[in-house]
Amino acid sequence: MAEEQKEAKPKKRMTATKAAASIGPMVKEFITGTLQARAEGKQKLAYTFIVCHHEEIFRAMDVVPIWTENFAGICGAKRDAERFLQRAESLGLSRSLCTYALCGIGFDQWREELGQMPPDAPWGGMVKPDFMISSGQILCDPRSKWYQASQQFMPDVPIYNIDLPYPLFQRDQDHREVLGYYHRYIVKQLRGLVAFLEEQTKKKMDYDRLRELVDLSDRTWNLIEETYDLRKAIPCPMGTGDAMNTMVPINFMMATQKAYDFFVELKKELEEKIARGEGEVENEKYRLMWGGGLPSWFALTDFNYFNSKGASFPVETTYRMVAPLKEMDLPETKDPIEHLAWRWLGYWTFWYDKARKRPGSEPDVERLINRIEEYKIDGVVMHEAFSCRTWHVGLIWQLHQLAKIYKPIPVYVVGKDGKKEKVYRELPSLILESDIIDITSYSEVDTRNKIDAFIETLESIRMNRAA
Amino acid sequence: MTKVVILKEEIIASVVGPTGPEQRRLANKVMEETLRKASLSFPQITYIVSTGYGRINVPFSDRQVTEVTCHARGIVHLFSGARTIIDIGGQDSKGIKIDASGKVVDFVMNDKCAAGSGRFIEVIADTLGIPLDQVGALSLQSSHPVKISNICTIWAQQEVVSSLAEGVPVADLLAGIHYSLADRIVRMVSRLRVEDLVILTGGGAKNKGLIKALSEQLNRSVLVPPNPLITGALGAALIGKEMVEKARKNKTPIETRERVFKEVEIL
Amino acid sequence: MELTQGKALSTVERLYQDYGFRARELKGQGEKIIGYVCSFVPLELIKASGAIPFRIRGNIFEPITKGDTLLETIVCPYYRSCFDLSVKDKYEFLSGVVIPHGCDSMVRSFSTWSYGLPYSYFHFVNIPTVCEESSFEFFEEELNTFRKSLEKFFGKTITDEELSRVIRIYNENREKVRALYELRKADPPLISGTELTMTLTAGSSLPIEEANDLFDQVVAEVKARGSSPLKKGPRILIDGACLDHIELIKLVEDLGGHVVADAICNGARDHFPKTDVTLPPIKALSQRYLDKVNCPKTYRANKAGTFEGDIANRFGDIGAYAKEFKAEGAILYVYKYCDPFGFEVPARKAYYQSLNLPMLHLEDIYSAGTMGQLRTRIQAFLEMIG
Amino acid sequence: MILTLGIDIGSAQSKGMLLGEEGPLNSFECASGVDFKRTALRIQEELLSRSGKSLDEIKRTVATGYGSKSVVFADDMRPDIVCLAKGISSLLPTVRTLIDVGDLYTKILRTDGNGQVHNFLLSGKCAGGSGRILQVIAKVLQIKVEDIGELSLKSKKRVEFSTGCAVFAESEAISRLSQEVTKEDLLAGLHRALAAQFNSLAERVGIEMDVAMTGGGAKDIGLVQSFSEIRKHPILVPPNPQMTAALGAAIIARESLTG
Ligand SMILES: Nc1ncnc2c1ncn2[C@@H]1O[C@H](COP(=O)(O)OP(=O)(O)O)[C@@H](O)[C@H]1O
Ligand SMILES: Nc1ncnc2c1ncn2[C@@H]1O[C@H](COP(=O)(O)OP(=O)(O)O)[C@@H](O)[C@H]1O
Ligand code: SF4
Ligand code: SF4
Ligand code: SF4
Repeated sequence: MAEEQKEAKPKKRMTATKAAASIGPMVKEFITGTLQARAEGKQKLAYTFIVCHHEEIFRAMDVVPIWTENFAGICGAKRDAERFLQRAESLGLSRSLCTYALCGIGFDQWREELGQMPPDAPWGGMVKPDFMISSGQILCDPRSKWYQASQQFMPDVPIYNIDLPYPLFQRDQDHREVLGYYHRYIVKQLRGLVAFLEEQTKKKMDYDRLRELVDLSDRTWNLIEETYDLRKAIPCPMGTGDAMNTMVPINFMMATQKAYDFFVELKKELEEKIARGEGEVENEKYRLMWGGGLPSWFALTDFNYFNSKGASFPVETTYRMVAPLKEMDLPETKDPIEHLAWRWLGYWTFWYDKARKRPGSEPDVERLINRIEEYKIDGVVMHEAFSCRTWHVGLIWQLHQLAKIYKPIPVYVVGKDGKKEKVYRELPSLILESDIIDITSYSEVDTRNKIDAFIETLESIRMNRAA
Repeated sequence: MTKVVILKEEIIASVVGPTGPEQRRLANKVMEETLRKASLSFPQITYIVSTGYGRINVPFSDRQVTEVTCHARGIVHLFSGARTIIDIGGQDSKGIKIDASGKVVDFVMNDKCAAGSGRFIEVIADTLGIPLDQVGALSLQSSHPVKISNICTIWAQQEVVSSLAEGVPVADLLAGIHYSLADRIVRMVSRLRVEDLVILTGGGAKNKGLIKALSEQLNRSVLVPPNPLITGALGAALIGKEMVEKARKNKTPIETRERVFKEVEIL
Repeated sequence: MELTQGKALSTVERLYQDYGFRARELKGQGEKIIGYVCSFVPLELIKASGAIPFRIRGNIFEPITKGDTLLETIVCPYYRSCFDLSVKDKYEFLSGVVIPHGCDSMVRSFSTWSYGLPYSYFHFVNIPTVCEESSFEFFEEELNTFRKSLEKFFGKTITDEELSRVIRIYNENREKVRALYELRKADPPLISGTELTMTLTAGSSLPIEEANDLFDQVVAEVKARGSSPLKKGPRILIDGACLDHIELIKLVEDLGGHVVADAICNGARDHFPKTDVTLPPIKALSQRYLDKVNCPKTYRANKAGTFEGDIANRFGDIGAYAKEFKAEGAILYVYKYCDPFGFEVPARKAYYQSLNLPMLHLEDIYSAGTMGQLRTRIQAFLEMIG
Repeated sequence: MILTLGIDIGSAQSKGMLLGEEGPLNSFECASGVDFKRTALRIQEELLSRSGKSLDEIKRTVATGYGSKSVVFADDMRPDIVCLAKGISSLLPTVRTLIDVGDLYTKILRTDGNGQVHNFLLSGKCAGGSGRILQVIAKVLQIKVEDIGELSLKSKKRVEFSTGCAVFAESEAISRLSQEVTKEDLLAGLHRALAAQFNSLAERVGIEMDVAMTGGGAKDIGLVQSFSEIRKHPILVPPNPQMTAALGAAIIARESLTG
């Protein structure tokens, strides 16, 4: 095996909020927590994925989640993913596949081969789980294939694969017609998970506790919505760079009091900043939306670079894995599992009705349009990470469609006769191309070059804007 | 490079000549020279096997066999204990896995991107104006290899030029280039689960800097045949010899082409 | 090709080369043609609605151009080619397209297809990822949704009787495909791999009855050869996903090998499993497509608790084909960016090792331009096992 | 006289444009060589001596291009995208879409005749689809880069050429030639393959008429024609297309003087 190669340590990203700065230690804490739990041996540990709406079940059963995507992201952010990616490649896995998964599989293979953590494993490493909960959902293939591939190196660790489909948006089909059987299926799948966990932990589910936890996460959802809405302020008090930190409690700490408290604090901090007129950047010139794509974890300082040019990011579509519950109109139920299933469907179909009303629209496009308006956005930035199709296919088309159906910006240009004439231009957009954790796909010079040119584009649109 | 090996029991003659745009004519030339060296006439050659990227462009060959098989054959002949072969040529690079009986059991190759082949070093050496046979030694003088951040040969070439202008010592650049190539090669061959003995062959094996970088990154020692350029041709000759012997034993006819040099006009 | 080509095989060749010409003719006669991709779309439903299912193909000789302007290049190259041809109006005769939940490439680009193409009918069929009681129930409902959507589009009820009749016709088709595969068992095979794949591909562009006739004719014509005019050579099994062209197989055969078996979507994976005619039709279809189409997309739990047991369970069918058709080597052919198959490469490698069957793994893009690079690898592999 | 200077240090060629009050005074181009700093100085000197001007008349210098960092005496550094838009708008104000075929990159941008960029895209980190491949092929064919264009127009039967690697293009070309393919047909095939790549990049940005090509690659009429065939409309090329960014830089320098 190649001698381990570490990239130069990345520079620390400056955060705009204290809350975001406090995330690092929190992540470290829950990773150390898994190591400790393994050492104590009292709780069962499970590999699992984010965005499955099943944390409440985990926590109610006292099962400790090991977030495998999170660990891969940490390796990426520490610029220490390469050696694990190479391991995976040497097993025959293509770099074109989800590099989170590759990093995880490479790590698992190494740990199992050694019988202990690979040398210098980031933050102590990812412990061997008691079982793995994968998720065959319509969201992504790697979530169903990853653990199956890892199982090659730990065949005694069982997998439970919860299937969590949701109806895809189809223009001429009302999703309400099918929600019923989707819901029945998801409920059965989640009950299957409960049964699996009961068997593994030899404990019975405490449904009262589950109900409390579901209620807690519902309240957290609403609180997150309120908190993030504050970013509509001009200047914007917190940007996407910080949100890539504050996504941690949303995605890895749901159904904990800690997550709730975190957003109470963050909300207070943002309100104070707004009262002082303090923005993410000192002199806010452009308001941008991170309109698609997971970030390059090893290059979060690019957000600082944007900031240094007067660009702030009041909103992003990425990792905001909550939506306003009160607008979802979820059926009443006392059964927490049924509620989780409705919430799951409610989340994914959130933009469907709105999209159906606007010709040529589609939920993802609709979400862009709404956010552009609500947050007064001047330009859209997207990231196309080559290894993940889930969040990165469809972006070009969304921009195309946005240009087609969303109100264009009137600008003056020099016409054929040399005189100024008014034409209409679409909202400026920038697509960055790299990866989530594979640093070999990234070039800082290139990226910054593109950012420079994009900022100039924004400036020129502003200057030529016909009043 | 075009290489010719003439084999009886042992190698009678071998010649290495450049592969230019005019491959066929060159194959002729190198062949002629080898015959001269061996004091043989063309018709005296019983059987001819061609291999390599240009194997189909050898007008007088009786049979074409891939480099994978030929290199393996040649190396096993030289090192009976070989288990992993890394061949670094100017047109591609490959890893070949051999079992205890000397059979090829798996292989990987890269012929898509020049940055994973010996060409990478050739291009950089050319840019720096350093003869190819000196780059290896020079790179060994480096105490601080620089990291080459571009993968693409052409971008790396440009990077090297800029670094040079910034005063980075040539030796450090060269060392960086060698590590960068070795890294890509090791990544590729690690799919085979590398086992000892590891033999490095092809033109890349003439480069001490590359040998060092490879063995460091593989964490193993790497052996090199005395004349690494010709192992493919040697393997081809060995395969030819076996085929003839087998045919003679089974009394089946040996089909060969006419032993004449056809001048081929390309440009 | 050293094989004689009679009337049936030259029809096959024409249908293969000018893919879709028969469908275009039928459209001219007022028939409705519905395009589909992947092995997961229950064609029986389309047929029972009165339309003709037509498998959308890519073309490895055609550079992807227009498609790239709407779809990211991180979509699997085969699927990009299908999309590219569609936006270039190669399949203008279609009335609609059905796309199943086969893989991320399909799911994530559904919007792009449904807005980028002018067809009036689009439908997405969700396929469960697991194979359990609840997923069969769900899938039956999903199939009924598909049925309703077809009924609405064509203004025609699909009766259970009609569906049962169509299921039987499709089962016949699968038997005929089996008969074609039987011709591969001789050594050297009576039918070349190129001919067989061309025949199946041609079939996927025809109404099922015409495909059935054609397959009968091909079987008769090839049987009439008596003995194989081919030279003996290594017998190869091809494993992988969507392989809808003959170039790879031709390459193997040009280099002296014979493709005698496969585990690909356009081959055994799709064409072998039959539908149980004793069950109510929708139930039977849900079982066939979810359980019997052995695709890596469908998660099958490791019941054995050991890795060996797991791979035997997941890939047993491949081993059975290898044995039945006496394969001596396997080529695992996977496209770059293909998630379902890409993640299985290490396990499949281990499986072939457990069978003692040499395997060559090729990662490829969907382009005739790479065939030169594949040539050296395949030749070396044949030398290795030969 | 108030002069401004635009310097574009490309990876292959470096270009300088000296701008007077009435318009361009002089331009100069040379190989970038190894020492970009020296090259930049040389361009400055050459332009001054050719125009009979003195250094203190240059009131502002803007550098751009791959090696812009090395122009130590420049007052400002601007992205090449921005300079290209400025340059093309002054040369051909009706141009809305520009394809710049440089040595390492191909850049596509949309502009508005005012010299403002509205959208852009760069080719990736593999030199396979950039101007360099033309040089590589010229070397194999033993012809001058300047002659590629004319020669390719003589082609009667274009071959399929897969532009993968710019370096291995050499061996692909060689093996094609030994299959009795003519130089003309080979070049035409290469042009077609490149043009197809440009087209899909351009389509992503969205093409608005008029369309122009610049950069060293635009000197290749075969390439321009090939692109025009794919697009099915004419492609404009300014005189000295490789100078566009340098001109733009000089204009930007002037504009920042006049405010
Ligand atoms: N004397 C030398 N010293 C160092 N490297 C060399 C030498 N000769 C050849 N090489 C390397 O070997 C490569 C050519 O290897 P070769 O096996 O001849 O390839 P091919 O058969 O593909 O032409 C060159 O690209 C270069 O990197
Ligand atoms: N007459 C020509 N015909 C074809 N290509 C040319 C010609 N002149 C220059 N080129 C190509 O243009 C490229 C240089 O373009 P240029 O715009 O100067 O690039 P850069 O600014 O990136 O150095 C070279 O790679 C060369 O191959
Ligand atoms: S959503 Fe993307 S990044 Fe996340 S696991 Fe799936 S493929 Fe990987
Ligand atoms: S080859 Fe793989 S990724 Fe492509 S369409 Fe088929 S299953 Fe999907
Ligand atoms: S990256 Fe560079 S060396 Fe590699 S294929 Fe592309 S042009 Fe060739």
